[in-house]
Amino acid sequence: MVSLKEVVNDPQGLVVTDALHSLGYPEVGAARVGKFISLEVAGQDLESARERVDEMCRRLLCNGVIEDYRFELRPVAVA
Amino acid sequence: MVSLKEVVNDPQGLVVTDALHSLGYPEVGAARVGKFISLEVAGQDLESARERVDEMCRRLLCNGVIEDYRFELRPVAVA
Amino acid sequence: MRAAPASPPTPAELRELALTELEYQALMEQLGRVPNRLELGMLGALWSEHCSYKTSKALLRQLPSAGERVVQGPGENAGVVDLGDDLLCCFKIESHNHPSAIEPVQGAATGVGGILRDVFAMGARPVALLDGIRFGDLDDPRQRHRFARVVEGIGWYGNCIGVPTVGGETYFDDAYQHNCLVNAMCVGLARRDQLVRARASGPGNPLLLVGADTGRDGIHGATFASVQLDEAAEGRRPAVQVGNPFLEKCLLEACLELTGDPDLIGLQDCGAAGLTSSCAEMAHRGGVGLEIAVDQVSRREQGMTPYEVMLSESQERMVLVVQRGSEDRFRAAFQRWGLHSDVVGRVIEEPLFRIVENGEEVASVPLQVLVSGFPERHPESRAPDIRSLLSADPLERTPPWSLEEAWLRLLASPNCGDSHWVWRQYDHQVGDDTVLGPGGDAAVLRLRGRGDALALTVDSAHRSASLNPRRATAIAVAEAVRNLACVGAEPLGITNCLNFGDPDRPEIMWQLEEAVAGLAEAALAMGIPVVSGNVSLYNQFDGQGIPPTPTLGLVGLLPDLSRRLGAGFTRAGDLVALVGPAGAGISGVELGGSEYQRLAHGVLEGPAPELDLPAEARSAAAIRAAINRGLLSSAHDCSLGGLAVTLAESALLGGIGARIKPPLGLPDRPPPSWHFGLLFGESQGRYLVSLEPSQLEAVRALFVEHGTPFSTLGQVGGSVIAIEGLAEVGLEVARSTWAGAIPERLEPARAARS
Amino acid sequence: MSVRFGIAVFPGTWSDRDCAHAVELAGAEAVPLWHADRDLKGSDVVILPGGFAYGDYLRAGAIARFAPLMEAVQEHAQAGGLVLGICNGFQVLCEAGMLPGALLRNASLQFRCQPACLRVETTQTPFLSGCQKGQVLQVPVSHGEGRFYADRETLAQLNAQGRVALRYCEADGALSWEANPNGSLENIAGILNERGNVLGMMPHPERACELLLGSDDGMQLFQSAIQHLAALPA
Ligand SMILES: Nc1ncnc2c1ncn2[C@@H]1O[C@H](COP(=O)(O)OP(=O)(O)O)[C@@H](O)[C@H]1O
Ligand SMILES: [Mg+2]
Repeated sequence: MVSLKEVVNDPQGLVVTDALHSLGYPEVGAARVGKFISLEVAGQDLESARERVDEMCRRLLCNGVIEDYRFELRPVAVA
Repeated sequence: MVSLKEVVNDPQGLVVTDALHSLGYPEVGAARVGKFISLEVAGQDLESARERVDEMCRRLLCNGVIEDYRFELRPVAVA
Repeated sequence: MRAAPASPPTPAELRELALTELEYQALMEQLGRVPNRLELGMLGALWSEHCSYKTSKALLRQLPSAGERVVQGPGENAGVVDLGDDLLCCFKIESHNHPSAIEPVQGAATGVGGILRDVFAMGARPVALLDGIRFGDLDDPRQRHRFARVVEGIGWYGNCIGVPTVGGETYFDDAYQHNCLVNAMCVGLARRDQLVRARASGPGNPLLLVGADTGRDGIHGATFASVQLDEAAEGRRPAVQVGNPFLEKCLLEACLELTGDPDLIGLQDCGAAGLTSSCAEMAHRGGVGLEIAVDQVSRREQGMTPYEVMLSESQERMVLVVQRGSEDRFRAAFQRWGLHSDVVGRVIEEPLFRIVENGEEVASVPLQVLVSGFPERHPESRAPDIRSLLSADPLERTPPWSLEEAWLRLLASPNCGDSHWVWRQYDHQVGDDTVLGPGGDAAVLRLRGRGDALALTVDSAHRSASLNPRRATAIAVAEAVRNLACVGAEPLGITNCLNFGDPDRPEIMWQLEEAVAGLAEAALAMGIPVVSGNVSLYNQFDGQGIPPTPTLGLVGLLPDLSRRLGAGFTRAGDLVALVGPAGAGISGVELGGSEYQRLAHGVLEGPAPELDLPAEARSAAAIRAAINRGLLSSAHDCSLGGLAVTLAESALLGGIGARIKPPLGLPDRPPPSWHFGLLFGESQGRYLVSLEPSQLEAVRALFVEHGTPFSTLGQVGGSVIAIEGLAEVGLEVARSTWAGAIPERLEPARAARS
Repeated sequence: MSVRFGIAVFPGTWSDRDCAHAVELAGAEAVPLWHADRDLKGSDVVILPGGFAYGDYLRAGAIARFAPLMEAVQEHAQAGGLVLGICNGFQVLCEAGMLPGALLRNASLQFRCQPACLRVETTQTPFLSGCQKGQVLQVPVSHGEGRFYADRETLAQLNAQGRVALRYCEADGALSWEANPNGSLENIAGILNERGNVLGMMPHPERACELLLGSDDGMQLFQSAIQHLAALPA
């Protein structure tokens, strides 16, 4: 999950918020729109996979100037 | 989390996969890029909030022709 | 009343604001007291190089800005020239180099957003965008990334807002590795009665702020743009601004609906230094004061201080002063476009910039001090000792390649090659007026309901600028004039963006002085006023500055649209002719600073190409006359890559070959690179034209009449591009080489597939 | 009485002026329709023009489809009225469910502004009734999200019912991957609803109405519609 930093303007989020309000969802406070990237990562122990993915985020997936990231690992059984 | 359906071609995901491979992450199988939308939803019980958010997803946030969605609710304490 | 007197700022605080000790003294003298932190922050921003032009101001005064058609010279948001029949053309070029280096997509995009606002703030509808972009070598993956992302950002903003990007310039050289250049130009049209000035007047009149809410983004962007990029700067970078072209499109339409309204007094965009500079400048120009109720400004974030609000550079905001009593009408008009606005202040009589928060004064500075109190700087300037480089003879080097190989390598260089990869990502057609888009010498836009048309081009200094900034800048003016002449257009006005390194280094100050002198000389000689511009200094990294890079935007008028011409050959059997001297310089061929020299030898040496400004003016007039009498089939000026690349481009653009003889015979005992100089030398003042054989006598007579050399060299036709006895390449090979120049380097795999 | 084209304006629309220009060149009347109104002002044809309505945020057309004007457009279409969605307008029609499928990001992941050739696949719509089947029209594209997608059944149905209106092709009408500027399934550039009165297309016919600007082939769409309406009993 890559999302714009809190202090960065999120025009997309503003428009989505407005749209939700006008569709009759006044309970929505603020929407922010980011990216959701799913990766399949092959055979490693969880710990080293975590490190590698973190590195991928820093190097490529997330633009540290304006974005923050967060990720979860979920082991998948191989068929 | 809104993501392209499995059957829909995801060129952006392919580019991310290629880029990760060339950066030295051969363990990455396939990357897919979707959207991550965070909403603040005001004061409701969890059940009705879930229904409302599901409706928002169906009506606006996700286009069922090409996308699937999934969401989680997390209660936040109000200051 | 004011609270306890402020304590004097620490040296660290002054450094943070990029204020020198000397400047602080000057400030104290004028103010007569220690400023508080808010006042100091506002002074620091307005006294920054970016806002004040304190280093370049004296130099810029040399530029000729008067002319019959000039309606507005430098000093407003954009320059304005008169197109006749009450139609005005409003244009400006500006840099967004620093932000683009930090975040290429958003930096470039917000650069486009900023220049658009400058134009519609004048009441003009933007009708065209152009861009000048420079990066390091494309073989470096980081440069590829930066380049691709900048193009994406420029395209995104312009495409979203629906203003066509019709031309520009793309250049790559190692010297721009750490400091990419991103210059954006906008051209707009307004009816005379719609022109708005950025002036406040009428004490009691309300000040409206409209558009985006104010956030913490870009605080100190102005000061940031006035210091060089180094590791430390990367650490204290301000939060990058994210552009919102959608909001800007709404702003644009709403503002244009309101121009011409008698109750609209002044309109100004919020650019660098945000509310502080836009409001202070508007008040100062109008000779009045302003009081701003900072608590009335809608914010995007909670807990913002007056300092943050006044200095925020949040994008997509405009301020306007309207007649008292009409504010609700204006607010409703904005509301219709979904735009939020607030009354955030009012005009006052005393020429003060006063900030109040919840009724209490938190800052008060005389506008005189804030806007024009800064001491002008005159840093030392010294010509570097480059005699040995200047006196080197580039023709004495042994060429590494055959003529044919050199020709193909030039066509494969992303600087000479096809830039289609760039501009096919730009919507260059929206508006339905683009008659000639990117890809030729100048873009041509029709003017509705008239027979004439606008012609636009962007050109930068010749590569010899580091050795001879004066000449290289004058060459840029001459080249821009030639580019307009090639479509048949006469220049009306220049806008310019001066991209330089750190002026506190004497050799860079010298470059700046020389370049401005060259610009002034050439503009005077060609009779073109300089109506707007922008200065970007401190394009420096680790002590290394960029080469002097003045970039010019030229706007011209094509008297008869139906006579417009392209750069490509149009039919087999036409004659090919050279207009201008067959050779130039002492030896007759010049390689100093050429693209060939860069590629073949990786050096920059030798004299810059010679330039004869009166001859340039004559030949441009001759070309225009020939085009407007319908005597030519195509016209293309000789620029980067010299005669051989020009010939190849005319052939490739027309999809038809040509065979010419060399314009000069071989001298006795030629130096080793003589032929290379003949084919690839970048001698000035030349055009390659084609014409029907039946027109030959009329054309020859016309050029004789204009005192411009003219010689036929060969004929259009076939599927080979040939310079007899020297080199020839097949049209197909040339095409794939030229077309692949950028894509092959950027996406080799994909280029192969498609 | 001249035919009246209503041209929708959403916040972020930009080819409304170009469409009005084209409509006027075709000899019809153009009236702007404001997104917040439900009023079609007596339009015979509604054009949903190109642009980036609501910034194309979330998905192109996703928010615009909820505009009050769209309710009136739906009713107009249900009553058999003509609707032409161009570029962003096509995206809006898909999002609104008035046309099947969706428009995804170009396969190149880049915005593309370039000339395109379109093969006319059917003349069973008022918008193409003046053309020949198989005719090639030169009409430019300019979009970042124009890759047409529909699931297999929908696609089969579109083909079976003759509802694919236009496909990207070579100058001679041949279909090829090279001629496809965005990676659309089966080179689809434009589709029809079941009745054939709603056409959505990514290319910009309003930019191809004057030889001065490169092509006047786009004029055929506007003129076909005008002739169709003129032939209707009053
Ligand atoms: N960054 C760019 N954006 C838009 N158009 C560009 C860009 N770079 C180059 N072009 C277009 O490509 C063509 C060739 O550019 P250039 O070689 O600089 O022309 P010239 O030598 O005549 O000045 C021009 O029509 C120019 O407008
Ligand atoms: Mg040229």
